[in-house]
Amino acid sequence: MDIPPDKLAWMYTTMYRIRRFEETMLEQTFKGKSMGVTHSSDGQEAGPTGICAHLTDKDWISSTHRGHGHCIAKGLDAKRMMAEIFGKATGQCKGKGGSMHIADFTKGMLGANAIVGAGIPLAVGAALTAKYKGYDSVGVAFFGDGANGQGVLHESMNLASVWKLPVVFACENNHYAEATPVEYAVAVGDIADRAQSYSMPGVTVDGMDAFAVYDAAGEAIARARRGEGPSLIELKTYRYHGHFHADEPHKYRSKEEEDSWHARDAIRNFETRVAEQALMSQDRLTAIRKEIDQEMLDAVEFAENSPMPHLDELYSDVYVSYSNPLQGLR
Amino acid sequence: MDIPPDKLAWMYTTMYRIRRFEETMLEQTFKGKSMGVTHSSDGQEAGPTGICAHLTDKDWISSTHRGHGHCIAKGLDAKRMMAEIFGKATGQCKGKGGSMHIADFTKGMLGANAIVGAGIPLAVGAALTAKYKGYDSVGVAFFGDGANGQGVLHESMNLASVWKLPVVFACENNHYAEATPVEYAVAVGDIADRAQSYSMPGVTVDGMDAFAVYDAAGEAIARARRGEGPSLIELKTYRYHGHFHADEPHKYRSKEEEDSWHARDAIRNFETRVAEQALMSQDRLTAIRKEIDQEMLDAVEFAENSPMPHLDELYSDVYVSYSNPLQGLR
Amino acid sequence: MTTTEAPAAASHQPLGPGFDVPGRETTYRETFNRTLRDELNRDPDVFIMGEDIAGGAGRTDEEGKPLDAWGGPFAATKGLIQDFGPERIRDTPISEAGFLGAAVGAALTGTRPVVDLMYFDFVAVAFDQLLSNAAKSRYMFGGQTKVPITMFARSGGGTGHAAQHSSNFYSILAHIPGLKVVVPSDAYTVRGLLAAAIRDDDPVMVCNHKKLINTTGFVPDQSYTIDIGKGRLLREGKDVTIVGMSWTSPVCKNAAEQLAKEGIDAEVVDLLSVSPLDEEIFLDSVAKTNRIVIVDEDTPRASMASEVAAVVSEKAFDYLDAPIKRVTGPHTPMPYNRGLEAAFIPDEAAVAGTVKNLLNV
Amino acid sequence: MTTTEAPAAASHQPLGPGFDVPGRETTYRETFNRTLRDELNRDPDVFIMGEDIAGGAGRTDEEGKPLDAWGGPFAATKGLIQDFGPERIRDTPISEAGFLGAAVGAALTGTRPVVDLMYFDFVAVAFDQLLSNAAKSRYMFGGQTKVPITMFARSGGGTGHAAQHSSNFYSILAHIPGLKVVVPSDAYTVRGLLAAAIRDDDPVMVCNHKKLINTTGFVPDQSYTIDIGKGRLLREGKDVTIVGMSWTSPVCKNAAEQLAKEGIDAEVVDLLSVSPLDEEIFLDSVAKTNRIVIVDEDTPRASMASEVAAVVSEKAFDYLDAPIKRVTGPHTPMPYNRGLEAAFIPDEAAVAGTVKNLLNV
Ligand SMILES: Cc1ncc(C[n+]2csc(CCOP(=O)(O)OP(=O)(O)O)c2C)c(N)n1
Ligand SMILES: Cc1ncc(C[n+]2csc(CCOP(=O)(O)OP(=O)(O)O)c2C)c(N)n1
Ligand SMILES: [Mg+2]
Ligand SMILES: [Mg+2]
Repeated sequence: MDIPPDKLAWMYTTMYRIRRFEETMLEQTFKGKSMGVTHSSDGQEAGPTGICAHLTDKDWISSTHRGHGHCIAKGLDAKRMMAEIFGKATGQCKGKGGSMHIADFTKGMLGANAIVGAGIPLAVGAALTAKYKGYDSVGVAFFGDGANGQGVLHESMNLASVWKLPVVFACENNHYAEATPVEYAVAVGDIADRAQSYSMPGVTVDGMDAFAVYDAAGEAIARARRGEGPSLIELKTYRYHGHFHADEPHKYRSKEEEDSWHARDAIRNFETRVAEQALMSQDRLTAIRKEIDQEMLDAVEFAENSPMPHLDELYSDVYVSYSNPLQGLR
Repeated sequence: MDIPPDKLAWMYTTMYRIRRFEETMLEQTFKGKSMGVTHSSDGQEAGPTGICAHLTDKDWISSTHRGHGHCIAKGLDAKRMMAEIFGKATGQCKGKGGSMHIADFTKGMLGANAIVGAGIPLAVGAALTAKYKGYDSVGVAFFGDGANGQGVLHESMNLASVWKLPVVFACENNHYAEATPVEYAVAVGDIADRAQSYSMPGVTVDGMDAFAVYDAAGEAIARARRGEGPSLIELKTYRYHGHFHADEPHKYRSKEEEDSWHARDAIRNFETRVAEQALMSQDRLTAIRKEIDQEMLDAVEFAENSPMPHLDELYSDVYVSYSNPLQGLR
Repeated sequence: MTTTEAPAAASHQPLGPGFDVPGRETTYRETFNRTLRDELNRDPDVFIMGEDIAGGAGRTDEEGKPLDAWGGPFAATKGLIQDFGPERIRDTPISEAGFLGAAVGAALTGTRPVVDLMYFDFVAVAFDQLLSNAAKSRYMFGGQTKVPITMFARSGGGTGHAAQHSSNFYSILAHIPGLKVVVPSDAYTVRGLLAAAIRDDDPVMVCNHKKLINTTGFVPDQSYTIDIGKGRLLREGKDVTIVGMSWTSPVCKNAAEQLAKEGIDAEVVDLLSVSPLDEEIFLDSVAKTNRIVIVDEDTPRASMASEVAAVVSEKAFDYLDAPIKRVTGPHTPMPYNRGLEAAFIPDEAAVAGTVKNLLNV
Repeated sequence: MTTTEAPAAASHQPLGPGFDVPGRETTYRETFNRTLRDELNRDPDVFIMGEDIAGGAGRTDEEGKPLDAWGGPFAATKGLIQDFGPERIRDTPISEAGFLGAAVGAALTGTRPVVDLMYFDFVAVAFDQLLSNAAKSRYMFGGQTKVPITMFARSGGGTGHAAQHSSNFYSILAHIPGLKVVVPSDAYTVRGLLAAAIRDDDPVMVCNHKKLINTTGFVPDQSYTIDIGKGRLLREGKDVTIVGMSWTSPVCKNAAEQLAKEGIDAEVVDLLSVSPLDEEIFLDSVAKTNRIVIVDEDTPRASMASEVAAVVSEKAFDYLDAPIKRVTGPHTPMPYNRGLEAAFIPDEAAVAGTVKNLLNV
């Protein structure tokens, strides 16, 4: 597919924003600014970007513990994301969710989810809303290779197919679940092959190539919008860092393996391609990078200077219909 | 495969025993003798029979709410099964389990299971014991077409494949889960095709033909015993009665459909085949039937005349290490 | 005020048995079905999903209407597909986690799903979706969203369904912040509570005890709701408070009537909701009677009976003249045999006996 | 005798802090690992399964040994695969229901699986297998079989893991007949209870509070077990009984020491097991002190705090001089922000304050 110039710029901005957000976030985590574990998605930028390029705020995504990239690609504000990780009142979830629960319902982002696989049926449900209400919205479920072990994925794909729902199952196969290689845990050649068990199209895509992802996602999403039902896309990709901030990945994967993926870096790939095909100027790329670099400084500053939530926040937001009294049972 | 004469007789005996057990059981249920719901498996005799023909007491099976046929094929005593359904102290589970929980651990029968899909991983675990202990035992998980909706099936097949366990997944596709047709709920052409998602062989078999089942099961079980891992067998079959004793199946399926399956009745099929190929004499068949008819009369008499469990049984068997005191919290 | 109590909003329950409004004796079963119908008519965002809630899904009967082959578990949804069609009455594959999760996703995005989980035991299959998504989304996302889903399922023993089809663990659900759990005890209350649940913006579980489903009671013609988090008095009395919930509420009422013949004047509280919990109603009662017996069919440890006892022992301690008594099932799974099953479930004799022991008569 | 109490077998716990036996200060983490090692050595039927309990499964390190790339969640299984090999240290795909079910099947057929469920929250994903198969098989099959499996998982807050990784719902598990649930509170007790769990023929859940894992305490060199169902006194006192469990036990102990400085002599009970529950130890204590405060990090409704209160209000009512107090987390999910999280978890100040209120000082 031809990608319109605006969209191209958006894609570069988005990938670079994800990259820089994750780098900044890790840096801040190591400085002790995060209040909990963080999972960086850097290396995996092309997937969420190529997919969300086809979505608007009226479409919905569900996500995982490694959700920052999905959030950014869905248009969330880096400031409020960073503030959330810092546990601040200005955070996306008032500091009550943290890195693993960032959500923005105004953007159709149904939340990162820290239970592996548990976010998947939420996207199916969003697609059900779309169908039920006659919207042309779609739902996209992001999940990792490790989530392929979970029964709820199977149930979600079967249900989506039975009800012919407008949903895309986007498996980010970064080849590891914690330290467990996908070849060990997932008893099939290509994950995309499992699509046939649900009579839906399945395709394996180079997850380091935003153009390839854009094409595959475009087809799947168009199909969903046409009312033809769900699809499965497997994105072969790689996380550049450890499973979580303190993980040392060299205990289970080699430097050579890492290098081979870095050699196919999604952002560099994209830069080369737009240069070769004269799709974007170097100046434009540089300007975007500069802008994002500043955005990250601003995000950290915003997060840093934001207030902590009031202690009363402990008790609010449990129910819609009543507030929880203050003091627990003490 | 050639079936040895003894095995042939066993198969006929078993199928006929299942048929007569279910007929008798339903009759007794309608007389009010069962203390709960019962699910008849008549019509489906060839599956459990053709599979269990390859098993001994050292092999293990797990089962479902529709488990009587599995029990009988695995060698359980009709008397104690009937007594269990009658809720008697002499029942297989002392009257504490009922129709949906008949088990006999001395026969490798790990129990009927009333949660759809929940029995499946038990057979995987049994296969793990076999592998761990170096036995040449296998585990067989029986489940229905409806259980294909459940995630735990997916998890079990994936796990069995990852660990290369000696287990056979035996799906009895009787075309309905309660009133829901398999075509509605299972989003794949043939259920057996899902095997490829787990890199295991999958085969669809005529579940009304004990010979065909015998062949397919023989291969899968031999493969398991050779240490080559799991297989999936789909048995296309039909339940002659409603989902449970009080269900009226004509609300969701036609007389013609029923007739077409009755025309392929597993027992009649078998009789014709052994007659045509002169494998068993009419006299032998008649003698077997007579014996089983009497066995069922005996089973009912046994169940009828057995005592109720002592009320203290309410509190026993919760833990191995201590008995529960008598009176609850009253 | 306690942690978990709803604000003391005025409770409007002007209708019901004893009230002078048009109505008729109706079965719980029929009332449930009618309430679903009312709510489907009332709000186009409401739809129902579950296994065999129509059955034979996607096919049509001789008149070309959607086939209603099963009528739903316990006939709850009987006939609905014919009037509301397969988009609003959605048969699911057997996959409780998947379809409950989908219901949560639908609720997060603007609809109001009602989920039939069939037997209460099957909540366990979908437990993570209930706990981690339905109950927690609002809080962990900082109040950005709501999860207006209603779940219902049949609980309890008494029908020979044995260990895996007789669960009653509403205490497990009441333990979970973010969920609401109601335990209607007759046709009148299931109508008001189910309607309230469907209109509520929080996730609510409605527990339908199997032994209640065929009971009959007075039900007003016009639609009404009962406040979630409010109990009711089934009988006023001064000698002892007896607390029931779900099936044990009529058991307590009958026991109290028996006791009345023996000169013991018991007050009977029907909890109706276990989360939020109407602490006031039983605390007020104990302040009057100075004695309490709590009757819960569920197993005892960390049960709703325990919770009521804990609340009373903290907040009405000074009124208590005697130990707090729990009458519950034993710490065992549900047995199959009818006699054992009957011995499991608290009955009138057990309740009356406990009360008499407590009063030393 | 109560429903749920183990028979009053003599409890042999001759070893431990204060006892004159060889031993050393060891972390909880290291002690846990060592206990697994002991039990693997002791019984060839014992094996361990879980996600990334080795990691990088099936590959070998430079010396040709199985690769121990992850060392297990919280280093519980660190190094084990190198000594016991991949048949006994089995990495699983992420499929808690499937592999817990497989463990139950393995236990039913003659082995003794130990299952690492990683975070306590993930119990929810496998809940049906735990409830319907692990806990019920023995009963519903009439005592024909046993289910000797041990599960362990990390519970509780305090580490910024937020709503979906900080669960503490041992009360939900204690509610389930057929399961046993232990809540060790230090390195010494986790050794004895984990060993006892693995040797027990019933399914046992071992709850490891995250905040305990890096604590250090005296641990005897020789192997020992602690009876499941027995609590211990952490401090003797006469003015008030404070009951703790898991992480709140050291909190209670510290609070008691603070209170001692203010002239209040508190007795501290550490439950150690929540099912079976050692009722005697806290009933005896209340008989002496006439006052009780129960401290539970979990959310309050139908919690273990409620259960202890209910038992006391029934069986030690005549000894009580004051209301029973619960100090628990609030009825909310666990928040992420450190300050909110700290406010959620009962601390020494909250315990001491509650005790002083109760004593009117
Ligand atoms: C139900 C559940 N089990 C286990 C975990 C612990 N866990 C968190 S992330 C993870 C690995 C997930 O791997 P994958 O799906 O490939 O995602 P990735 O981390 O590679 O993005 C595991 C096991 C969890 N959070 N939830
Ligand atoms: C988890 C769960 N969900 C729903 C049910 C109710 N139920 C019992 S049997 C059944 C249909 C099962 O269909 P299938 O697997 O095809 O087996 P069959 O009855 O045809 O033998 C259903 C939905 C259940 N027992 N367990
Ligand atoms: Mg991965
Ligand atoms: Mg079927």
